[in-house]
Amino acid sequence: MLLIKCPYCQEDRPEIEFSYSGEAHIARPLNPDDLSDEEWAEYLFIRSNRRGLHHERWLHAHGCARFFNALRDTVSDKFELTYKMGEPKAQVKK
Amino acid sequence: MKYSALSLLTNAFSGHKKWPLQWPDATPKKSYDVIIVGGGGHGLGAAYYLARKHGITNVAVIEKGWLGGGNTGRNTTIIRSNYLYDESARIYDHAVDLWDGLSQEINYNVMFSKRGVLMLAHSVHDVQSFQRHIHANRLNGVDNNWLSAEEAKAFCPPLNISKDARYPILGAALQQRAGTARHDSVAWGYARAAAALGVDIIQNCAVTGIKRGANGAVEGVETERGFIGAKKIGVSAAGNSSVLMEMAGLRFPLESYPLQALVSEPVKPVMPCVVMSNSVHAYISQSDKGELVIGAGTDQYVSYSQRGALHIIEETLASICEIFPLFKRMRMLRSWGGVVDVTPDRSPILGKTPVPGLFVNCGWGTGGFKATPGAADLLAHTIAKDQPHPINAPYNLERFTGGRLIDEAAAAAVAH
Amino acid sequence: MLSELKIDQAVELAPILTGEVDLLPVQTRYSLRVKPKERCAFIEASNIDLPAQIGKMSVQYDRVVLCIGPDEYILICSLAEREPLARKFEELMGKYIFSATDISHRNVSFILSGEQTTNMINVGCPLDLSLENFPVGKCTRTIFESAEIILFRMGKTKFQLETWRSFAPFIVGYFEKYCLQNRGK
Amino acid sequence: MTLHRKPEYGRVNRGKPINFSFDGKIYSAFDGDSLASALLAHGVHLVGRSFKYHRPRGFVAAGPEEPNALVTFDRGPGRVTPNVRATTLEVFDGLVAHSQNNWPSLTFDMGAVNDLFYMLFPAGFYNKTFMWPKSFWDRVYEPAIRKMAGLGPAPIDEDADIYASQYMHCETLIVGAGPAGIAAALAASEKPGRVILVDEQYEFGGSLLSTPNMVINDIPAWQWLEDSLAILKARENVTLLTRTTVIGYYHENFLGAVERITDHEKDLSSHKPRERLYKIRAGEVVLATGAIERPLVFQSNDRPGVMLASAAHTYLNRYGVVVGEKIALFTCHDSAYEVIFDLADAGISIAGVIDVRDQVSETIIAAAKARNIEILTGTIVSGTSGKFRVSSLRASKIEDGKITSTWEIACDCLLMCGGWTPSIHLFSHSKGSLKWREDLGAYIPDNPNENVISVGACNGTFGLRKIMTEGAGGSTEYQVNAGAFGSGIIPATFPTEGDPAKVKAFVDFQNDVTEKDINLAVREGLKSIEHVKRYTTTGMATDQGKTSNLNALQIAAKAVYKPVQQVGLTTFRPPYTPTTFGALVGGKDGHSFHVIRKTPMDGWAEDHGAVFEPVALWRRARYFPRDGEDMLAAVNRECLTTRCSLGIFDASTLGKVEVIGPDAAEFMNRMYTNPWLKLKPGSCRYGLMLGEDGYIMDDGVIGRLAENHFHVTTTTGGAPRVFRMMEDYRQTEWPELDVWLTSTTEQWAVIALNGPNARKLIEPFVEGIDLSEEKFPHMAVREGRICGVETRLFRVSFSGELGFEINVPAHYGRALWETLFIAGQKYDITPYGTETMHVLRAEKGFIIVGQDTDGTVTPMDVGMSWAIGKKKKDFVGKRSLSRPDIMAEGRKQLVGLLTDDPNIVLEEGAQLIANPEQSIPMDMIGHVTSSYWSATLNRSIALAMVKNGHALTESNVYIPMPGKIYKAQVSKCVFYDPNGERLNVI
Repeated sequence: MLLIKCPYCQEDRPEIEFSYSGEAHIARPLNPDDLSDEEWAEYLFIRSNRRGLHHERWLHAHGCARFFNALRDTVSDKFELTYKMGEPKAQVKK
Repeated sequence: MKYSALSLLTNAFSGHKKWPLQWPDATPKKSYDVIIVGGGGHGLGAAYYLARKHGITNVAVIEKGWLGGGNTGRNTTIIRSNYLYDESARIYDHAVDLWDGLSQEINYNVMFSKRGVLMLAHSVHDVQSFQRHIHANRLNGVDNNWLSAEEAKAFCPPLNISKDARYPILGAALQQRAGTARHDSVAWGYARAAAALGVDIIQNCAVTGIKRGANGAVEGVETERGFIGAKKIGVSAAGNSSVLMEMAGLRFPLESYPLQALVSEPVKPVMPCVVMSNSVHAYISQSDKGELVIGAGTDQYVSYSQRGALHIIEETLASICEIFPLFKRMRMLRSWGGVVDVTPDRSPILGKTPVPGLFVNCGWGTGGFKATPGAADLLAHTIAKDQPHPINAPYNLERFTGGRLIDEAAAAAVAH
Repeated sequence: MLSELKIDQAVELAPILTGEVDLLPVQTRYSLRVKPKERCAFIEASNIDLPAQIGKMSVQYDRVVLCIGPDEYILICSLAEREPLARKFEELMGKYIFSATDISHRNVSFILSGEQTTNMINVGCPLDLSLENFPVGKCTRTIFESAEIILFRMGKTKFQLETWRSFAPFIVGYFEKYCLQNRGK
Repeated sequence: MTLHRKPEYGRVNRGKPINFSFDGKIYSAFDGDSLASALLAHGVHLVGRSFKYHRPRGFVAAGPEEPNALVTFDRGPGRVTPNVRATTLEVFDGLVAHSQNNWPSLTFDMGAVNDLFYMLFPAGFYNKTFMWPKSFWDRVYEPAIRKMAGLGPAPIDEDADIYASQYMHCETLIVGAGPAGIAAALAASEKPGRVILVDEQYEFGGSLLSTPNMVINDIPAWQWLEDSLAILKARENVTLLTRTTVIGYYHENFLGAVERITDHEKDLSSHKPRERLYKIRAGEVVLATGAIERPLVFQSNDRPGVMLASAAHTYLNRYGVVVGEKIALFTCHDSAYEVIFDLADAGISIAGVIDVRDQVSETIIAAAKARNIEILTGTIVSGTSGKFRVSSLRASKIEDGKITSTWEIACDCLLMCGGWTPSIHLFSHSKGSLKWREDLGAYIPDNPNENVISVGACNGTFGLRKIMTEGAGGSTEYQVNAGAFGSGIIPATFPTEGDPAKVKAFVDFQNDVTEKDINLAVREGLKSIEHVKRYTTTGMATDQGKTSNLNALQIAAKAVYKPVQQVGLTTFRPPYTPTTFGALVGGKDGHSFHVIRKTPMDGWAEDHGAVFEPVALWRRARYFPRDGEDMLAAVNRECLTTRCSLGIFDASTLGKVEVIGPDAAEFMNRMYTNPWLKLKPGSCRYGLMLGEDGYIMDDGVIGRLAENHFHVTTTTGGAPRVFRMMEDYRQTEWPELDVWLTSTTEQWAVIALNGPNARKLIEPFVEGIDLSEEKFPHMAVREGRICGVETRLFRVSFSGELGFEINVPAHYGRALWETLFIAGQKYDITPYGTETMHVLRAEKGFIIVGQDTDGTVTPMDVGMSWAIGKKKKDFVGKRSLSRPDIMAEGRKQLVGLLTDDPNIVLEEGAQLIANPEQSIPMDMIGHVTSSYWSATLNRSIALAMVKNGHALTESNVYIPMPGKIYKAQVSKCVFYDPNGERLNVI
């Protein structure tokens, strides 16, 4: 069971309080009707599925009930950092 | 050397010292007609069918670890084809047709056991959904029958059909022709049969890049052991498919999740068939060695770690003991994790890609093993003919743009 | 024709739980959300003490306010306060950006006490309940097995646990098992 | 006193003699014995049969690494445990155990015939045969193979015991309470912070329990142990857990540990759990898991009486049991000499020491000489004899890797020592990297992946002084009397006499894997250690290869002429030792498995004989049969009564969400397909929600209570995911909206009243709401009071009749229901359940999301384009509705179906075809989604999804069922009261 630092609660909390919510920083297009079918499919379905550092969203469902972003290594499952919704996308150190 | 009781006997007299290599470890050639990336059952099978059915023998299978070390060797070996949609029924039933007779075809006993798969219904909604499957299967010529709770118990005596259970069993769908097979043997058997037809099997050789020419078409793969040329590349790499597609500059609708499974200590025969409960998330059979083989759920997050969590195991065993209270005193011997690649509609992608010469077979999620011979055959067909077989044509990448998804799980939506 | 309707909180406590688990009578409960930049003004206007930080609680008279999210509060008080509070919220609506939802009957509350309390909660709740990590006055929403709960510590060995009505018997079932198994411990 | 017990040795409690039974025979023992030590005390070495060849087997070890001595522990019905290691089973008075895998008896086992034909069963033999004739596989071979399966008996009765689990937290978790672990615990607990020390044995001490002659800081080992444990017990920050096995090491220092609570207790108390799972989150983990002695792989090394040297040491010093009268030792490592010297000092005759090495140290030679022990260097054991117990060994002199001479040595016990294997299982679970230590011939921990350190033997550190100092983390220097631990070589394989193909030198005892099986795998090209393991099954038995893995690895490496590191290492997988399902289930059994949510009125329904059905986590009343009615009769009556007069229905499970804030209407407008901005407060509207993929996700009636306040209802099963999706959009996509969501599903009990008398019933109870048709029309919502409590009263109908949904605070739900039910008697009120609700709505053609739709259905497909706000620029899912395949011809559309024979009720899920003249596989054009007998219409009705169905009205379709084909006509979806006149009954 992972231990996740909720950026709102500022505490390490057990994974079962959280709900994984998919890749992060995929904003819903402001004007979906302007998008081609391909662009819309890209928004809906295409995911980076990164092996390595992965931007992802979590919901502290049984906690503060907030969605937040995280950068996590999908090989070691270790979190690099977590940050609040609205904060800039975390840079991946090369 | 042909395997048979006779060859076993002959070799016994010579102290088993004369058995030849099942497949030689090949040294990569400069180039091949076709390279298959991924030495699991699907990839090795594709190489075999390329050689056997299409006469293309200048083929290499490139595996980063050892053959069958990915999901082929990590799954719970359930084989069935009682799917709802025509597309699914066709592709999985094609696989079951090939399973039946595979041992004889490749002269390697893969121990396909048609012991029957029972799928349990726990609610009125489940019953409706299963009936829909059964009726559709019947008209598609796919074996699937409804059993009452009592009939289900007669078929599988350890089932608890008490009406007071948390998830009472209202009945079950039985596919008698479904069952299990010995997972490692599938990989080894295909490897041996493919090698006998001239296919090169290259282990411990990770692909690090896919080279594309000026016209965009593939030219070969970069590997830990140097560049290997090929005009056609088939990628059959399960959990690592996204990583390989990215090497060719493609982004795919895939996510990879940890999936665990476990076995109990071996005991004398107690489970005559395979039992699945989708609402309780329990998947169980007993191996020929006596171990209960149990499939667990996926962890919730994307991961390549092949490491699952304890709470998933707890939940899985609670589910098993809910349906089989008899097994509560059994003991877990071993648990392990695999990486499953899942598409948005949980159906595979099997066919051509936007890159000329690059073919893909991925997205089987938790259901890849049962499809092994079918997927292998269809991948080989698609590569050989440069166009999909009618059975795998619907499993294209374009469906995500157009919206013609093949979503079996969506049929299980619960509301009211 | 008006009649007085009987209250039914969905839970009956087995005798074995006596002294370990108590059911509170019906409370007034509000789920309060306040736009963070209006928090101070709202406190002033409402005279409701909203803690400044997630995990903190305030106690005013017999009224407890838990901060369980960045802009989310649970207010728990006696039934007598219900009418005045409802009027107050109606009055403030439109003047401040907030939401107040009556959840008095959504939850059931238990008082858990005794030397074994933290172990009993840890049967289903994964949090570290040592005094250092979960001091008196801390509150949080968390989980007990598959049931969501709100937990706050009122003393070294005293907690209040809130859960949705239909989950209460499920949680009490675990407490009963625990108390039976640890009889005489 | 038994023959084989040494009076002055051991820790067993001689003041507490007990009796137990093995295979029906009664034996004596002492409190503190393991089943193994107790049997050995009686000279019983034969204890089981091996898996494949049914060879007689005895004890190899004295701890959890035991591969052979598996027994069935029998405490009566529901308490039979197969495959229990006799070496870890604590004996109590009255214990009953049986041997396994033999028939008819342990000494005469028919299965042993396999051993004669062993040449036919090499590794992987089943891959090569049983293929012809093909039909024999299903009917003959496979059933026969399956019959052979398994070691212990399968369970017959439901487990009579209970289990428990709980979370635990600490700053330092120390695994293993041997000298290193205790030293670590003493050091760690001096500082603040919680320390948990766990050990799988019933007593702390580890190897110290077998080495009483050690002296630590001038104190005898056992005294030091007692003193140290007293110190630890006295420290408030220390928790000591014996009989507790750490089974797995998971992410972020989360470890599972199982405590055995009652298996050793004579009297079973009804309330104590048998085992408890601790789920421990630790700040730091100290692994002090020790090392396991390795067997040597030589011909007939599996004969009872052949055991690890350290085991003999433990049996002597811990249990006071001597394992033989004339004991020989076969070793390649110095450490075993301490054992043989101790045995000699105990007065046991030593048959000799066979040491593979050409030389041993002067110190050892001198010590041996002093005890008159002969050491044969450069010698191996090339075989053993004896039926059920070793009676002699064959010693062979080796020169230049070949046997030059062989002679017999009589002995009744042969000890072996092939060096030591650090127990890195848990470190390996934690995904730390390993490195190869050539001198040990073993892997040890390298880079950790968690906050963990390994100390002592599991870290490759040997010698008591070093172990303890490392355990203490350097904070304490320990002085001990022990000499150096010594060293050894790793021979892996030995030359054989005669034909190597006939040699049975066992690597994995339990799975009967021999050296030549491994060689065969490699010869056939299965060279990776994972292939070797899977092909031969080495290391896959219930001991998980604790004694065999490294021998297998080294034999394989030798066979491919590669360094061991290139052959690899099989990954260790949880659990460390087999773990009871029950412990992992903990308390999550029966009705504690998953919650069964019950509505406030559930108790009333139960009291009134309702039949329930599960819907998501809820249980709902399905119908209310009166004396002797079946479902159809009950539902017919409920339907007719409701349509004619009045029905009462519990709708509390519907999800409810309070949407409040200045931007509430805008938020609703974006989430739902319908327009919301202009809906008047006090009005309701049917809301349709799509996923972003354009498919119907949920629906429900939504009331606007005020300008900035909506009362949203959702489906029962959809409530959690709808709430989550709304929060997702609110927080992630539209943080600029000032709006909040609160789940109020459980705040309100909901009573639906349907039927022409609905208004008449509630009128007398309602206060503050004008119920007249003009003031309170269909699709309106009002707040007021009913029976003195506040209510949100909706005028809505899912039946087509005049209907009200009364929301009251949940704890009043049952009381209000009872009041209305009593008052409703004059209208012949009927309670009805979900089944009647389904029929009533189907008669009106209302869909049920999840039944008539299945996650692949758009609003257009079900004829609900009217629910889409035409002028809306955007809402969730809108863009997906214009994708090509969504707009294409040939989609399935919702229609009504009327069977030609009105008495035929179609099966839900039945498939439709257009042309009855076809064979399998048929071209299916749709399926029945809902189908009922309508008592109101006195005929069957059905809804179906049919390809291009909207264009097929009045066409015929066919429904092929087994043995017959039904014919039906496509119709509109509304079967009853198409103009909706009944809603407005005055």
